[in-house]
Amino acid sequence: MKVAVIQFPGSNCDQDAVWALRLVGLQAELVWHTEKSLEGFQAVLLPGGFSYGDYLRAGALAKFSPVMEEVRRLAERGYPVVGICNGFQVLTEAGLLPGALLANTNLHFTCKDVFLRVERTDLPFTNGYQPGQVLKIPIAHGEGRYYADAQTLERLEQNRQVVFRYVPSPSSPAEEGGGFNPNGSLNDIAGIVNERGNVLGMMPHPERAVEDALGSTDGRPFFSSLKRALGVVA
Amino acid sequence: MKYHVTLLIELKDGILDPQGRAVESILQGLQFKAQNVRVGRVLEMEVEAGSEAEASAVAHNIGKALANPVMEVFVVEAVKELV
Amino acid sequence: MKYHVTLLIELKDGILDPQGRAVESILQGLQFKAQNVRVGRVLEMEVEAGSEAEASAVAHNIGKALANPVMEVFVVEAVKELV
Amino acid sequence: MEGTLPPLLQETGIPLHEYQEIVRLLGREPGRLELYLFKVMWSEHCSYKNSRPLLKLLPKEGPAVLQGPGENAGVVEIGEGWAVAFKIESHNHPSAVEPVQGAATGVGGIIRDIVAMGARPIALLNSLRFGKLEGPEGDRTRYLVRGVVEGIAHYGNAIGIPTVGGEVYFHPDYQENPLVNAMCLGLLRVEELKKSRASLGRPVYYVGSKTGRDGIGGAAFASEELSEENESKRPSVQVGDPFMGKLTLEVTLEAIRRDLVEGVQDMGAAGLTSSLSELAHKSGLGIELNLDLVPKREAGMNPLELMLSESQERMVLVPRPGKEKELEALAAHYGLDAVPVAHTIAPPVFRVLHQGQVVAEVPTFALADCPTYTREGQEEPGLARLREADLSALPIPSDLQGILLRLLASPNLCSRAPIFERYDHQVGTNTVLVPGKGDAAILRIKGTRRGLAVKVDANPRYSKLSPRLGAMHALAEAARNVSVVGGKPLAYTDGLNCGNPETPQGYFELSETIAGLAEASAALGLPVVSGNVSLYNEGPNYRIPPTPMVGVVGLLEEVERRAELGLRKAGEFVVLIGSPEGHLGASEYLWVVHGQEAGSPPPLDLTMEAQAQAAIRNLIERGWVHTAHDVAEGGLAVALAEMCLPYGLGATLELRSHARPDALLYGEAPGRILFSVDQAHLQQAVKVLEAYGLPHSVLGQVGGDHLTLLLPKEQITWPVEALRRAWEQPLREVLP
Ligand SMILES: Nc1ncnc2c1ncn2[C@@H]1O[C@H](COP(=O)(O)OP(=O)(O)O)[C@@H](O)[C@H]1O
Ligand SMILES: [Mg+2]
Repeated sequence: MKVAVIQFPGSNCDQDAVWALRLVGLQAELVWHTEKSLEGFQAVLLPGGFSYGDYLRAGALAKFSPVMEEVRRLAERGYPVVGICNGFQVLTEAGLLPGALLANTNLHFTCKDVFLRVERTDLPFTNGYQPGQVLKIPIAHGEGRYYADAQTLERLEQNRQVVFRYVPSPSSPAEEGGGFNPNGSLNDIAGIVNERGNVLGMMPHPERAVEDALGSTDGRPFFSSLKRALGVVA
Repeated sequence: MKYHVTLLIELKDGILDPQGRAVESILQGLQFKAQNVRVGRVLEMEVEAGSEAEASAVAHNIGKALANPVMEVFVVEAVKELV
Repeated sequence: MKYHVTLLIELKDGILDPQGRAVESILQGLQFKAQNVRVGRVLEMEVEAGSEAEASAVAHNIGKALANPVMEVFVVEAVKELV
Repeated sequence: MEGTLPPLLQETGIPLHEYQEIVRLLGREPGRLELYLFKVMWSEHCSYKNSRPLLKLLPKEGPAVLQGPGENAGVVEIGEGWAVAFKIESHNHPSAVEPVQGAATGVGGIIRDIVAMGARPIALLNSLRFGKLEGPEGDRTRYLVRGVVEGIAHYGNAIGIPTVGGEVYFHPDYQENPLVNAMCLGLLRVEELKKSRASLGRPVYYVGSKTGRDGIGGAAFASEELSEENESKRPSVQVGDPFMGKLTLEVTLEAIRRDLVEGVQDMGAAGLTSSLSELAHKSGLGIELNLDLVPKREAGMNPLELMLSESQERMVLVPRPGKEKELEALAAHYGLDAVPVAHTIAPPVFRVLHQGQVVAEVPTFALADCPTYTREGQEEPGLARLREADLSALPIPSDLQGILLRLLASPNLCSRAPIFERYDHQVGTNTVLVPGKGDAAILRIKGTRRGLAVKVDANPRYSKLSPRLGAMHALAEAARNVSVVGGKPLAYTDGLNCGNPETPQGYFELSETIAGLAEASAALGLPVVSGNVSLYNEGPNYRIPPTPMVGVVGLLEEVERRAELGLRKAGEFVVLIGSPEGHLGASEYLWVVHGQEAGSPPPLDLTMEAQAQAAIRNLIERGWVHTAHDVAEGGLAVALAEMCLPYGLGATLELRSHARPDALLYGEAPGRILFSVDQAHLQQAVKVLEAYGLPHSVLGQVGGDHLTLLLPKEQITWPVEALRRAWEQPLREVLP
């Protein structure tokens, strides 16, 4: 069972994603964006970074990469597809996930730990979490404000497509009142999934929270969930 | 023939534009009476086309390819033949 | 009276425009015959002024305040009275 | 040609005696283009003509040093076949002109120096100096801070190298002349070390961005004073393109990994001129460059523009015989230009062709052999008096408690989070001690148990009042910061930012700074492996304080054995290495509370300093100590407050001394380290300190949510929350 980690020109969390996938015992390989086939891969991960320098708009130019046709095909066939940070931006730009990611309301790149609540644990990406579990995971982005029009938002909520939501730090509820939402995302959305439940995008970086040395291991179940879903025996 | 094209890509009305707000507060701080500031992108480029109408159509297609319909609109602001 | 102002702020000629370069290569990959792509900012806003000429002058001063003279130029693209 | 000489000399600004030297080296009069090649290569920036004789004083050798100064970056071995390459570089003048792009291209430039050694960059740091935040000058300072921080973030974040540390100072003497120095650290396998070399007859490839009219004459410009008359000489602004930077980096490193290249050189200051002439010179060869082949962004560029352009994101690669096509294919894969614009030749000359004509031909040694200058220095009159000022009559303020809040809220001591939150400090997933958590950053090395600690430091107040002692403090403090997280300092890089060396004061400050560094290097056993000199940071009405930004790199054999600065466990004991009394001279307290910059920086006993650092490393290595912090600006009270902030945990501590209470709380002194240790290891830890012959005191215990200090005659208490509020806000207002 092999996960394809797509490398766009300007991706820079590609190696980190491979490291995290391998840490939980998954096979992972880098795939250059001009590849037209993902034959032999059972899942796809679009990593963080600045594809095409994030010029014009984060993720806007990567959607034209040849590999994206194939990513779309796998998504349609129900294979797990994950977009982290820039990968999430690419998935929305490519129309594989609804909505869009706009400039943070603070207008600058923000790198820090945030807290997320897991809203669903019946997905190939979250089966290792407890419902309502609060995770400490870092963000690092300048354009992470999730936006969708009112109907889309309502549909997302009704279908339980919001998977991760920003919440206040359990230790300092003082942030109540919105300070915990780092970018102004509507409904405090940090990550969503498509209707079918196989394409997930999230702004925080679970691959940066997979070892004690990195300050949190809360991202690790994200990858081990995927491993379980792909049926790899540990 | 070559045409110079100016394309504007802007946020849809109603979508929060923090950059516009930031510019607005700077301008108001400088005593300018500016309101409802919105910040978008302008693309200038040269395109090859057989006629102005064709150049317009090309510009239109480029706008479609580059703007994100979820939150943006685009306007072909100008198409001028280059000599 | 209120005027709607469109202001373009663009990089000076000769200054490297990495965004324009990246967009250009994507457009060419999509078979668009686009060249010399330059990406700038467009600002739309409303200003108070007694006349169109005055609104133009205000827009001009705003351009001066916002453009970075070391790298950018600005153009007052349009000034329209609002009803 | 002869007739045009006087105006040409005027135009290039080359002094007559240097011109005569050029004529002597050439055996003829140079042409205009040739003269410009000399102008940039003989600029201070490229030739170090005022600093080279002084830099010779610095110790450069050590058992671990694989590459000392002279290449694009220094390289130090760290075991298991790994080495680390690092260097610091200034981008002061470009950042003053255009802060965002100036800082961004500074970051891009230092990254390419590291890549040129064959190392994958793993960390960035920066050292920044700005003027005043208060008063009417504050607006410009805020504009610069915002721009510089944005530029660093823009480039570092996008290229995907974590910015893990740095330092920022505000001081009125930088009002007209901010400093922006960037440091980069890269990791390489020892066998992949690359140099700027080529063998005879090899094609020399130009890889990366196309050449435009960017920063024409930038290298020469950087060596001139910024003044109004200079306005017209300003080059067109260089724009950084981290996206191209990333592609260029990947192509270069992959070419090295696949062993396609024999030599690598970045194209930095003075572009083609410097990169190619140095490559040839270091190889003992000549080089022939065909300008018609250079990839160009703009039409109609003339030879002078092409030779002097400082367009960013360009590298020079020399393929191994037979690997040319593979190199071209590799670059094409990433969509980059890779063109053999030149080839090495036997006669040691730099020959430039344009449209079939030789437009310049000069001996490579002549370009490299700029005359050097040794001058007479003289200390700024009046400075000695200021330094010897008697501070014993200084009134002792009644509100000793409030002073801590003022110090924590002062621009030089308050929280840096508003800055470092804008930098991606984690990409690469190696940063195990992130900004704000420790005195130095720590990066683990995947696949090993090792880690690297790194920090850059310089105290302008100390250096202003005593350039020599200030430089010694800079090295001692940077090393101390590395030691208190558990790293054993290996070597350092130095960015020397000074005034005009052609004035007696400027030269004095430069030479004293280097002398101080040399003395501290020898005493601490730390060689310098790379560095940068930025002179002429001076104008008609100002001169910056000498600012030696010292970047120390240290090794942790076991990255798990490390310390951070926050107190984490109630009940632990807090121990101070060194004396509780500090000095008021040149202190932050003296400036913030008494509005004075006077007195001497504290004396520095380098033997004790080395012992203190060895002792804390020993305690961390044994696994007894997990929290340690050095006592720096603001003294003991500020250091203790900083230890309470990360986890909101207080402490009750007793300072036993009969010194004046302000010196006790806020005085400064080197060699002082605070750490916490649990009861089980307290006695053993104290024994270790005794074995090192170090003065020390057990101050008290961690606990509660207040910091309480018991002085001989009074007791002062602060809620940790109040300390935090004072400390967190000030820079948020600059960077909201
Ligand atoms: N202050 C210094 N201390 C030690 N080495 C220095 C210093 N300044 C410059 N060097 C060394 O001199 C060499 C030339 O520096 P520089 O011209 O800045 O290199 P580059 O052009 O690659 O940036 C480098 O090896 C550099 O590390
Ligand atoms: Mg170099």
